[in-house]
Amino acid sequence: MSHDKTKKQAELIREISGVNPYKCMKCGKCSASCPSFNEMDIKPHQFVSYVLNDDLEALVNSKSLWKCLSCFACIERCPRDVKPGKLVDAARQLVVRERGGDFLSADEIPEKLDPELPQQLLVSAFRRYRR
Amino acid sequence: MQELINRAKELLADGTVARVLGWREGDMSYNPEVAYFNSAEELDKFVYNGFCAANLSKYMIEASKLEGKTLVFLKPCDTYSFNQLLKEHRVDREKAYIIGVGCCGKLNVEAIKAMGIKGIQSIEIDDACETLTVKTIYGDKTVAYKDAMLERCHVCKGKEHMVYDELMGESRDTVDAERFAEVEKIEAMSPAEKFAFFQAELSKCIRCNACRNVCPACSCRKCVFDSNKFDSAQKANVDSFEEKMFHIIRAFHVAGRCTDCGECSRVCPQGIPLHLFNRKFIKDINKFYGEFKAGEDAETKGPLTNFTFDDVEPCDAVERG
Amino acid sequence: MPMNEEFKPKIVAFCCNWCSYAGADLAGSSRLAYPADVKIIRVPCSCRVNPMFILRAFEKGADGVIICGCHPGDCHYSTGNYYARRRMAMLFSMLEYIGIENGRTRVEWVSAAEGVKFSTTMNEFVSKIQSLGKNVRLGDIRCKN
Amino acid sequence: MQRIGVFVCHCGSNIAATVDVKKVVEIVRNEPGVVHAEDYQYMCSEAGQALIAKAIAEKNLSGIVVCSCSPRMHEATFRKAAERAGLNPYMVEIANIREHCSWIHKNVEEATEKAVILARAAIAKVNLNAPLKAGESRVTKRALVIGGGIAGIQTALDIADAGYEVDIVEKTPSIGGRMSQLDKTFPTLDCSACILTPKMVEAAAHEKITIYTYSEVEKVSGFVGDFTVDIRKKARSVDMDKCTGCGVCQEKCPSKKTPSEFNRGLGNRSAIYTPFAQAIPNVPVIDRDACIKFKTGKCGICSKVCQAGAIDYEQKDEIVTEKYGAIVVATGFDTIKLDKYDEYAYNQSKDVITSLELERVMNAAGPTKGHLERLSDGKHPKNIVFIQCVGSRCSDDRGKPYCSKICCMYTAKHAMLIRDKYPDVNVTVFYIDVRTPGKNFDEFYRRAVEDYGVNYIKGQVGKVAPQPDGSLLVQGVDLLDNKQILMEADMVVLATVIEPDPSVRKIATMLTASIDTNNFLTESHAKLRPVESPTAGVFLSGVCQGPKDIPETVAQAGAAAVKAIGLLAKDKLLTNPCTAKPDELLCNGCSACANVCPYGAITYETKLINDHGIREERRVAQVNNALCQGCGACTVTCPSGAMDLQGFSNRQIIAEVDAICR
Amino acid sequence: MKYSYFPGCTLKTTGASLDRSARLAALALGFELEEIENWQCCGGVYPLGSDEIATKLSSVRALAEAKAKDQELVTLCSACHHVIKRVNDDMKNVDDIRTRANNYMKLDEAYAGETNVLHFLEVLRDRVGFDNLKAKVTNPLKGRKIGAYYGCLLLRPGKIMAFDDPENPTIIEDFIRAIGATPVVYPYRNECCGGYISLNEKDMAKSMCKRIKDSAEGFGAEMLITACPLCMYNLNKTEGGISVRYFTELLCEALGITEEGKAL
Repeated sequence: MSHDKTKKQAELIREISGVNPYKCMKCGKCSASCPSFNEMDIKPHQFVSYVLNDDLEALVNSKSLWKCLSCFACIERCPRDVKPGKLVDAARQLVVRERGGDFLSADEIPEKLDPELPQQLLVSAFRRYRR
Repeated sequence: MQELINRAKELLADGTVARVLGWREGDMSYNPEVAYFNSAEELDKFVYNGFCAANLSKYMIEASKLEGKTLVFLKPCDTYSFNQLLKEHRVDREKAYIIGVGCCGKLNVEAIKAMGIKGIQSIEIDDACETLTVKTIYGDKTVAYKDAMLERCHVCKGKEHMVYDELMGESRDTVDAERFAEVEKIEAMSPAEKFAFFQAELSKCIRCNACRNVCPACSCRKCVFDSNKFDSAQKANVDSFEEKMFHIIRAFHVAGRCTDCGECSRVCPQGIPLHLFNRKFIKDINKFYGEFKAGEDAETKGPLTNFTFDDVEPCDAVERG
Repeated sequence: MPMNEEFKPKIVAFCCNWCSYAGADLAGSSRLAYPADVKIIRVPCSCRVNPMFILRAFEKGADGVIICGCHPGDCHYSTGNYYARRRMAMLFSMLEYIGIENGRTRVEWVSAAEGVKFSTTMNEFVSKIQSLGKNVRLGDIRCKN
Repeated sequence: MQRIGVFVCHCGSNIAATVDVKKVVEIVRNEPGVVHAEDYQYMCSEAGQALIAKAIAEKNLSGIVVCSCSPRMHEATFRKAAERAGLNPYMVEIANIREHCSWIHKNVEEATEKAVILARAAIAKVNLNAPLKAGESRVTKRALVIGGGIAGIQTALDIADAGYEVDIVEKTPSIGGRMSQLDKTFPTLDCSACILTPKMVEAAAHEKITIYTYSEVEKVSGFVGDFTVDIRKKARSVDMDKCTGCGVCQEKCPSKKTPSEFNRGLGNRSAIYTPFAQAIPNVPVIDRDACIKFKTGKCGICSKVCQAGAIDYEQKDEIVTEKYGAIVVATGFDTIKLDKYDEYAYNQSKDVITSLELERVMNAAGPTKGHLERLSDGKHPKNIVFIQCVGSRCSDDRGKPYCSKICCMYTAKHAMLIRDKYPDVNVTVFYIDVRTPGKNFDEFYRRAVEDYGVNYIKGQVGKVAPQPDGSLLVQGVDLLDNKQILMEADMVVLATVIEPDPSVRKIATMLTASIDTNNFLTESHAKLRPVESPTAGVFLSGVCQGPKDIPETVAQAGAAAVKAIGLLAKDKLLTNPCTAKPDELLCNGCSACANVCPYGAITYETKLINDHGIREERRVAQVNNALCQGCGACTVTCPSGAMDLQGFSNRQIIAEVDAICR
Repeated sequence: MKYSYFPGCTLKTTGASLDRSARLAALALGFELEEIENWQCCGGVYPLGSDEIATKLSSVRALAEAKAKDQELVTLCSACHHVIKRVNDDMKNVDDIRTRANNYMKLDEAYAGETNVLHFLEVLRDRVGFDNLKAKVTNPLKGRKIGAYYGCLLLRPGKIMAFDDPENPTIIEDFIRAIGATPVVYPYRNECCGGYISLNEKDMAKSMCKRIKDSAEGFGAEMLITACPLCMYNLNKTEGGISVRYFTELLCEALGITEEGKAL
């Protein structure tokens, strides 16, 4: 990724998310609250730094994007109104918009289904994992 | 009308009031004049009809200085002015006995003249206040009551009296126009059009001070334009500051206090629509600081002697105004 | 009047003693330039500014009038600027209503620490007045036409 | 016509380099009223001032204009110089040709022209100046201290030691405040009561100090030097004079189920109570909401057991009105309610407590007699977790945006005390930053880590989950290790944000003292006048002004006392002569001016007015010159122009406008 | 009393019993759920991106229809409730979203967040009232110890959902008391069940659900109740432990709607 493009993407992330990463005081309460913490390669409190440092390459390639449960615990408990969860979603948006790249392809899905699986799961996953 | 006279006589007779403030016949039937009545005999000259438009509340400033109570007849809209004067300690409630009189809308002879009716000798009003018979040297003409009403009655504030001792007579709804329509029309103009409009109107002003004299809000003991309080070393000349800015400052001084009684426009011999200044301020006040009716009560702080922490900024007021 | 290079606007700035006048002092001691067209009158508080003063300035040939006071909430007299804010909102709205270009009047809150803001504001205001040209209308409101 | 002298300063080259001062002198010489004009290198110097004095004497000047630096710099200097030369100081005006001219313009021609115009405006103004005389107001030699904590006590002691009468008003039944609830104090670990109690006793015994406990300030009027204050003495239901403080009533009182305020609700007290053993005065109060006698009419045991006959169920609130010259606010703080922070399970578990509650737990007079034990089951804890910044540094609406300042230090203290007394207990502290500026403070914190083995983890806690076995599972993060941590704890202690005592809002309103968005009282100047409120005669002591620890509070209390003493030492106060002045002949009596006056300086009087031969009773405005601060808000509300401001009159300002627009 | 009702996709399929029991209970309590015509799926998750418009339109459509009927809009599924409530908040407070959504929708009358969105539980609390509900219970579930499982979507973000205290909610506990049972409070009632992650990371979801179930059981709960079909699925997929029911099923039971109760 070229430097300019990265800069632009970082701005885009800030815009899509509506998050001001400068408000973060690195308290770590997001990471302390996150149920997916152990599954993530980039931890919730680190998202902010990646955006601030315009290091989007790492962020969009991070598996963390697909581990976030959108449970909003980080958003609810963040004392600085930074809302790391919003950054994750914005990064996710960036990926799906940019590459049209889905995290799961249509072919992979049937094997994961079971008859009791609620519709709600599918639409949610559909929206989170692809566009 | 007769019941007003009878009641006034009663109140005079039992000593409740020392005098009566009302209207008596003037030089023309459509020109009744404001008068004091001190006795039952004098009251025989009392009239009350569609042409009795004058707002008597301002007279109560002087009447409050007299011995004893004065009986005053106030129309619903006049009571707002009375309350406002009460708030400003200009009138004494104890010195007033207020009969709130009904109002069917007040008439404007200029409106009749504007219909092209000339040589008016007298005007008769039917009991239902529906039609006027205008007797002219060219014969009788019929005019619908509504078409001859004052501008202010088309945007009437309502039939309720805000302050009174007793009520007499019925009022009727006369509203058939948007109160702020004219203001909005001007607001929509380009700056050049606005300027041309007001320049044309204000150029007619002859500084007769009729507007100032009739206005219940403009009741300073001495008008700032007559004193030297703001003057510098040079004395006023023909096109001095006062001359030019009189109407803007006058509107500003009554802003938040003006009850929109419309007397200024009614009495202007040049027909300048002076209420358009006051109404603009009323519209702005309502919009920026919340609905406010001056004179609705005698306690609430006026909008310009009040504030909130997040009031509109002047630059935004202009953009949105 | 047509715009030309020679137009030197007359601009009156009313500054409250506690914040904005000090802000102007700070602009001065920080050498933050703004056009010499701006002349400052010191008043104790923005609430001391009477609409009469503003109209008087225009009548005497001013091309722009700006009022500067403490930020809302910071008034030395606690509440003065809140009243000023309402009064000026009303007055400016009226001036616009009668066709006076609204850029000729302005209110700006400038604290004693905002030398930069003071200078920027004055630069902006002067260039705004430059673009509006000489003030004709306010001196002319009641001319016979 | 005035006889005006104009003095143009070069200010070295500060002015002279860009303003042609000679030219300015030549032009202003011809202005109306000007009879003298000259320039000089440094007008503010002794020699410059001598020039002014000489001109005043020789040319019989009635007014002077100094074209120099900002009036904020040297107006006072030139006024004094004029006064020494026999001129009224208010006949001096300054044209600011340095900050507003020479320093910001480069073009000499432009700058000179502007300097001339500024000089003209000042000349035009001086032409209309009138001599003004500062008024005088008296000073009542008595101070009021609102709040009887360590801040209030120290302030009162210092003022009283200087020989002035002081009254302390304290809303609870005893003085002592938050400090009386603390167990030990950092950084020296003295016992709090051991150092506070003597001060409380000293205050109570001081002949110049009167203490009103269980009392509140009800109403304040007046102004600097001359405040009138109503104090409500709430009905104690116990006669202060008769009570001997034997304590039998409290022992025998059958209503013992009211949570003790002093113990932060961790223990109970009786309905008739003194908050703590060392309370001053040692006279109990009946809590009428809890008292059986007041609720049902039956009981009266305390009255029966009181040998002194001090119980008085009929006692009523009493209003005491007193005059003061100075008022010191020392209303202190409280911790916020934690009901919005239940991720820490404060409402779910008795073993999750605030630090202030821990103070009571550690205190020998507290609910556990000083034994460290879990409040749920009385067991000795093995693992204690401290969580810092609970509600501090929050920009959301749950907490407060500021740092509470004291928590890092008291947590280090708690951790150290626990490790010292109970070496078997593991102590972990989750922190965002450890902030320990202050003498011996960082050393103190390092001791906790190095000597006492307290485990400091940089990171926050996301959740405290009570477990079925009664333990607490703490889910946090170690940011330095980048690991999420699950840790079992037996107790969790929350360093809860402090906030100004809620009573301060009402008090600030009564005093017209300003308050910031966090309800801390605003100081007059953040650096140079930190203990003075912008409202003259009101001073700030302790946490009501901002978070601070005990040493800082005591230092500030002393500073506030000095400021108050400085005021009380004066016999008279000079008032600002630039005050509003009504023209009674023009006054409509409409009250618009009084409505906008922030100082309540305008009142109305009905008096006989002789208006050009017409004599009548009129309602006219009167201005109290001691109260008026000269903002001018009233002048603009007055449609007739009856109200004017001395020193900044309508005509003076109009003259300046005219001069500038000429 | 009639409410507009947005059932959502899952309540038409695997979550049918939630839908059915709620409607029956509503009738018994004297109000009616009038299904929005032609409702479209809410999308399951609220699109957090501030420039996302298209994905919000189905909610706007339902909201506008409720507004046209002058009814409050009731939801049952936590996901639908979350999405619709937040979109409604956007329409009320975010100028840009409102303008753009209205431009897309071309409704007869622009929609600006006028509709009040209620969860079925809120109807019980704020419209029916738990006291009134208690009075109507014919078969109080005495002695049953029930844990409330809130999950994330109903509670967070607290300011917008304005449903209950996000860290210390009480509404389901109050509900449990109203139907005569005993609520069991346990710390993980507002922690995530794993949500849609269970599609791809079954183990992760399972471990999260196990923690929830174990904790509730440890505090003495014999059963969990939830309002969310996805929570229900994830909790049920996690073998062992206590059973999970929809809160409406217990409501029917308590109201004595036995015939249908058996069918459930």
